[in-house]
Amino acid sequence: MPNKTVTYAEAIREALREEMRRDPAVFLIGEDIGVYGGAFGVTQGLIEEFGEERVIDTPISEAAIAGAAIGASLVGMRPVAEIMFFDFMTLCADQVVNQAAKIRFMFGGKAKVPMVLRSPVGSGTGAAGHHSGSLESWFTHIPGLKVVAPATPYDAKGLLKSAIRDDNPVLFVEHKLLYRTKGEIPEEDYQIPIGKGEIKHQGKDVTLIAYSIMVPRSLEAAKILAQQGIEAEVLDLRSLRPLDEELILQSVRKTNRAMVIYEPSKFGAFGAEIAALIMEKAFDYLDAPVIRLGGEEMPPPYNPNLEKKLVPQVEDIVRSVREMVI
Amino acid sequence: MPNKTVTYAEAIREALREEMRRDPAVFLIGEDIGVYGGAFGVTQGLIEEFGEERVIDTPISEAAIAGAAIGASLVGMRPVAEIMFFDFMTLCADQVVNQAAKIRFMFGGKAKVPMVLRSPVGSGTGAAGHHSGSLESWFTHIPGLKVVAPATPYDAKGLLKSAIRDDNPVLFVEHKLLYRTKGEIPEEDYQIPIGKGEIKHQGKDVTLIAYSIMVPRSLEAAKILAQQGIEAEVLDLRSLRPLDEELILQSVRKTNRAMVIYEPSKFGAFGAEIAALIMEKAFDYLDAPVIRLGGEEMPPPYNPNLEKKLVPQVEDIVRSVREMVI
Amino acid sequence: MPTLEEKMQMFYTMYLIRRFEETAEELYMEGKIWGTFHLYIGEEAVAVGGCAALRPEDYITSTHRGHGHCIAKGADVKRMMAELMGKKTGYCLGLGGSMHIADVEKGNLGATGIVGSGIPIAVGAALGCKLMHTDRVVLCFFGDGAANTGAFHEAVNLAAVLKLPVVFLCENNLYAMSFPTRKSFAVQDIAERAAGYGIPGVAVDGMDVLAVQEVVTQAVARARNGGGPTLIEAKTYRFKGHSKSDKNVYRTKEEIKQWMERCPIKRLESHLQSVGVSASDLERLKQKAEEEIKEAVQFGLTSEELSLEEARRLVYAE
Amino acid sequence: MPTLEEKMQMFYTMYLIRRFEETAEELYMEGKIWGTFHLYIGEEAVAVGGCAALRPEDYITSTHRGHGHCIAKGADVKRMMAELMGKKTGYCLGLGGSMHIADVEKGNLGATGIVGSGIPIAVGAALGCKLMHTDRVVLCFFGDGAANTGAFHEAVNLAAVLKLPVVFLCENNLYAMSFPTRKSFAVQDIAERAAGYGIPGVAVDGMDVLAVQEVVTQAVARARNGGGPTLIEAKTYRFKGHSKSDKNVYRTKEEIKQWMERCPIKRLESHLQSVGVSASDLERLKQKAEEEIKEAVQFGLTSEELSLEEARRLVYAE
Ligand SMILES: Cc1ncc(C[n+]2csc(CCOP(=O)(O)OP(=O)(O)O)c2C)c(N)n1
Ligand SMILES: Cc1ncc(C[n+]2csc(CCOP(=O)(O)OP(=O)(O)O)c2C)c(N)n1
Ligand SMILES: [Mg+2]
Ligand SMILES: [Mg+2]
Repeated sequence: MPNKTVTYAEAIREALREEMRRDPAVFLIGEDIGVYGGAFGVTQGLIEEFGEERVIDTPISEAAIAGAAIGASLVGMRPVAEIMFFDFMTLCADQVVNQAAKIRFMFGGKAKVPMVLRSPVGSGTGAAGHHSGSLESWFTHIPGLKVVAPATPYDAKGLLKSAIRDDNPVLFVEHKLLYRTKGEIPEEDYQIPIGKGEIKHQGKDVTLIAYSIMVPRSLEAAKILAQQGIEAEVLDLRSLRPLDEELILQSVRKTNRAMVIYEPSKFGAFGAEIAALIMEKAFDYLDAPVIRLGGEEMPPPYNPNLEKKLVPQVEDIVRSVREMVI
Repeated sequence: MPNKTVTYAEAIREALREEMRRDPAVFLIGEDIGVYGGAFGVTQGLIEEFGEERVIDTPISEAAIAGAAIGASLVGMRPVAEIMFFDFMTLCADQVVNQAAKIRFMFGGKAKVPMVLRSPVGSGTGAAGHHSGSLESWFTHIPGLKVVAPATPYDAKGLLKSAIRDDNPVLFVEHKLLYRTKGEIPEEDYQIPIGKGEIKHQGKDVTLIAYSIMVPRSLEAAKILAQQGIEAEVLDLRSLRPLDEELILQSVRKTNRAMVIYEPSKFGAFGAEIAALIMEKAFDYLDAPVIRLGGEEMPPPYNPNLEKKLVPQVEDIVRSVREMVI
Repeated sequence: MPTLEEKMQMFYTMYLIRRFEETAEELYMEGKIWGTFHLYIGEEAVAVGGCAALRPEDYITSTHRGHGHCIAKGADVKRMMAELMGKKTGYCLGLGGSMHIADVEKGNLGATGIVGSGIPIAVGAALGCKLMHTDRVVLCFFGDGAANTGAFHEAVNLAAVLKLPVVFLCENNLYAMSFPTRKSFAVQDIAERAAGYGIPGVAVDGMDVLAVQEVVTQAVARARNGGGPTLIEAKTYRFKGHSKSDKNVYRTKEEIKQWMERCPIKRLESHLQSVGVSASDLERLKQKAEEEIKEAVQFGLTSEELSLEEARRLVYAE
Repeated sequence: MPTLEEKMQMFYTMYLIRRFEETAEELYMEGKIWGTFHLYIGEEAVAVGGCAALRPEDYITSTHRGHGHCIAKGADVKRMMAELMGKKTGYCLGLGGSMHIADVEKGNLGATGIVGSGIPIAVGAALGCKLMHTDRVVLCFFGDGAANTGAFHEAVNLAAVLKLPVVFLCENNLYAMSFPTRKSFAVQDIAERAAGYGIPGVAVDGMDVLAVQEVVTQAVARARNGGGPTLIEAKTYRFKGHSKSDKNVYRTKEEIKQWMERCPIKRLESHLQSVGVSASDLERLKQKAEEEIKEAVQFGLTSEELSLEEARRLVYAE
């Protein structure tokens, strides 16, 4: 099968385009996703192909965007809503948590909410406190939601297709710094199942568990560590809820050491779930405590030097692994 | 010093009353907190003493309530806002997370937001999916916020006083099933420092780490376990952010076993932070993995038998501890 | 104008709602229903007049005070009663209870415990109806309190600019819990807000089922023909407390009494008698309703409960 | 009516804002400023006219497009420029950047990156002013886009029912990012929304600083005297793209050109000349502004950055 190279943003756009062509129930809704093409250009060109009816620009009304997606999905549509920055998920949190996630259960299984909510997390663009947040941990805590956070164009496209075809509300977490990264994808239709992680790099000395932007950083770190004689295995979770427990445990049983690497502030983040889980289910295999390398306990600062120190960088990963292993 | 017996709700009311008498900058804002006295009667009688100016009923506008508290605190007031049910925190999440928590930092330390947000969590009242939630974990993840969750009338009063006098935004987590529980408090003014936990019951075999409603349940379980020859230490966190790390570690170093007990759905909750922390900092003291006993992975069901099974009950704690220790 | 038969049907439904709730209240006292619920008693004309303006395939969204909406949209009181009793045979298998009853088959997209949160969902359903090129309409019920939520504003505006087939029906019963509309609004009529969204606004006597039916019918026709949303405010009153824990300290006995004299059921009854319906015909309808309710109670009491295992399987769709 | 001296001051401030931003844009191109920012160029009359109606002890809340508000309320351009450069000498010590500049001392309660989120805060500040029995007023700036957020609705209504001393000043520049007001509103004037809250609404030419100053003065007087809030809509236009990454595909060159011809600075300049101010006097003011900006750049460039340790200590107050 012939492959092609695309960016992460293009991969997402392709998934949207192909799913919209395949299924007339799929439509897009969000702010500035039409002629503007989305704040990060992800939806560029789609309004030209599908028209204003299926690529719906809205006023600045995040709660209404999410609610509209929920309502439309209740009557048979498959909306893909965009929340321009993940920081704004706080504005539609009620609709997502109390409605999208609970409706099916509260209604005794008599309704479904097949919607996708796409939103970019992450710092590194100099946008400071209100446009650099990573609140994905919040949503991993909500029964009824699925949460995925792909790291590569290949996974992004495949996971978005699965998300659109899933009958549950799926939060699709993108990362701003990944949009322009490139990777290969096949020409044909494919899906990545939600709930499956992937070993992106084999190793035997320590398992680096990451998702989204921290996957390429961990791979980078693994390369450097390899030169120093440390063989790190890099596990990409891809899906945060449901979680691929078995893959994590398998890897840890092999390496006996794990480090969880993530961008959100360390305290109270989803990374703690991974660490706690490994302890609960693979305690006897652990040669050392599972270490968490997370973000600083502060809002994203504007100053670019501080901003860089906010979240784990390649050199931080290398240093922490060395401290752990040696 | 003479003591008196009050309910948890009365203890909160006393703290509010005394602080309002002490400091004219303190005022209350929320829905139905005036003549109605609050959905759970906590603010009963306060409008009679302090008038409509300092006990402000609002329309159903959670974002405006939180925003109004923030704005008032910026110009020198010390608002105590009530969000009627914790489920509705999703409606003011933006104001709390992006404004209250970040303003000080984003403004380079040139402003402060001395406000308190009180809100009740918890199931057990038959109120089903939208009025039984426990989303405190979310807010423990936010730098700039403090989060406290007292379990007794004594702690509730003392912590609320500290919260009101604190120059940071403090989330004060109450539990519906605690409102009518009773306990002793002194007649004089006192405070409980934010950030300090307490050993509520000494033991040597295992540390039960709890907060809010799970403290009385753990104490109840400890009594039963004692009869069975297991001496459980019950540690009440009281404050979730900042966390009393030292107290936790001390206890675990002594008992070598820990269980974290909480009401929110187990996955991705704050309890994972405690477990991960213990592993990171007391790994060599652990005889067994830290176990988490959390809520079911489902929205709160209406049926009372299912509702009871949603969250850990005394017998669940007893059973889990026995499984762990024996 | 509704036919006599249709009016008789409205009477029956209003009476059924009333008796359903009175019975539920008794069962609550007996401990057969728990938690809390919000009685619609006094407001029946709004639900019944509103739903009478719809086709069966149209949708509604409901509120925490939703029994009336649900019955008016055609629900089976047996399954509703079973739901209030937390039984597996209930609309939500006992998982939702009063505040979350939905009857998706009959077009009721559900009650909600979060005030205002149904409004964006109604708008989304209307968007779905439009995108699917159906001519279905969504009737969105909400209270005066809900009209002050951010969700109301965002959703009504979105519907207005997209010209969606939705009718916003505000049940202004003068209070949001204890907070009176005279304190929560600085305007006389909530319907005045419509102008700010560029849509029509109408206030109507919510104690008059025929008046409600008429204005909703017009708004529904407008919506169905692509004319976009309308905001209707029905002035009404709840005869009972806000919820089961309300001590009613915020309103006077006189006020309650005055409104109870305007009971929408008595009003329609008088009207029917004035156009020649016999007392015995009305009595027969009432008897039929009593029977239905009795059966419903029996059905609920003898039904089983869901197991935890079954509940767990309902969190996610396959 | 402002005195000639006051008008000269307004001219100076508008010109200073314009030059501040033009300079910031150049520095951005040179990589001395990064991230993104939102230029106010074209809208200066709104900030300057609005703030000219205030006393020094009054408050404002600002937006993501906040440079103009900040300067108009009396900020020091040195510390603003340092902030854009991320320096320790900036208003926020380099932690906030363009989108979060606050100058609490001068009464600017801060810009915000979350559209609409400043409105409830303005209302809260007004509540605080009232509770403290001061006669301070809060002027709340926000955009047309913000008028469609739930926060707007909840906050304006709360201010209306509590009769708080706040003036809502909507800067309608015809677009929220790429979304035109003709698509986001089904009404002609945003000011029409005021009626739904029971407060006065006024639309004003936002390219005319004197007109803005006049209507805001009236609204401020009303607020100060306990008359409650007013909603003012200033019709204006941004000459530049929405942010640094905007390709301007959603508006025509003609439209931009037409509005640029209505430049508020040129307009006031003509007015001043028509009342006898000499070209050289105006030139002198401009020169002074140039000097100030030059100094500001120098100040920013030579300032230091905050350390991580220092930043950490700013998350919580002691
Ligand atoms: C967002 C939210 N805030 C507060 C509540 C608590 N609450 C439940 S019903 C109610 C009053 C609702 O008033 P209204 O919309 O007028 O409906 P009514 O009860 O009068 O039918 C309140 C405040 C809630 N359920 N949701
Ligand atoms: C809640 C929220 N949604 C979306 C955005 C992204 N965004 C930033 S500015 C903007 C447009 C704001 O429009 P308006 O209020 O008219 O202000 P203007 O930029 O025109 O001055 C948008 C959509 C945001 N910052 N906040
Ligand atoms: Mg009401
Ligand atoms: Mg605008």
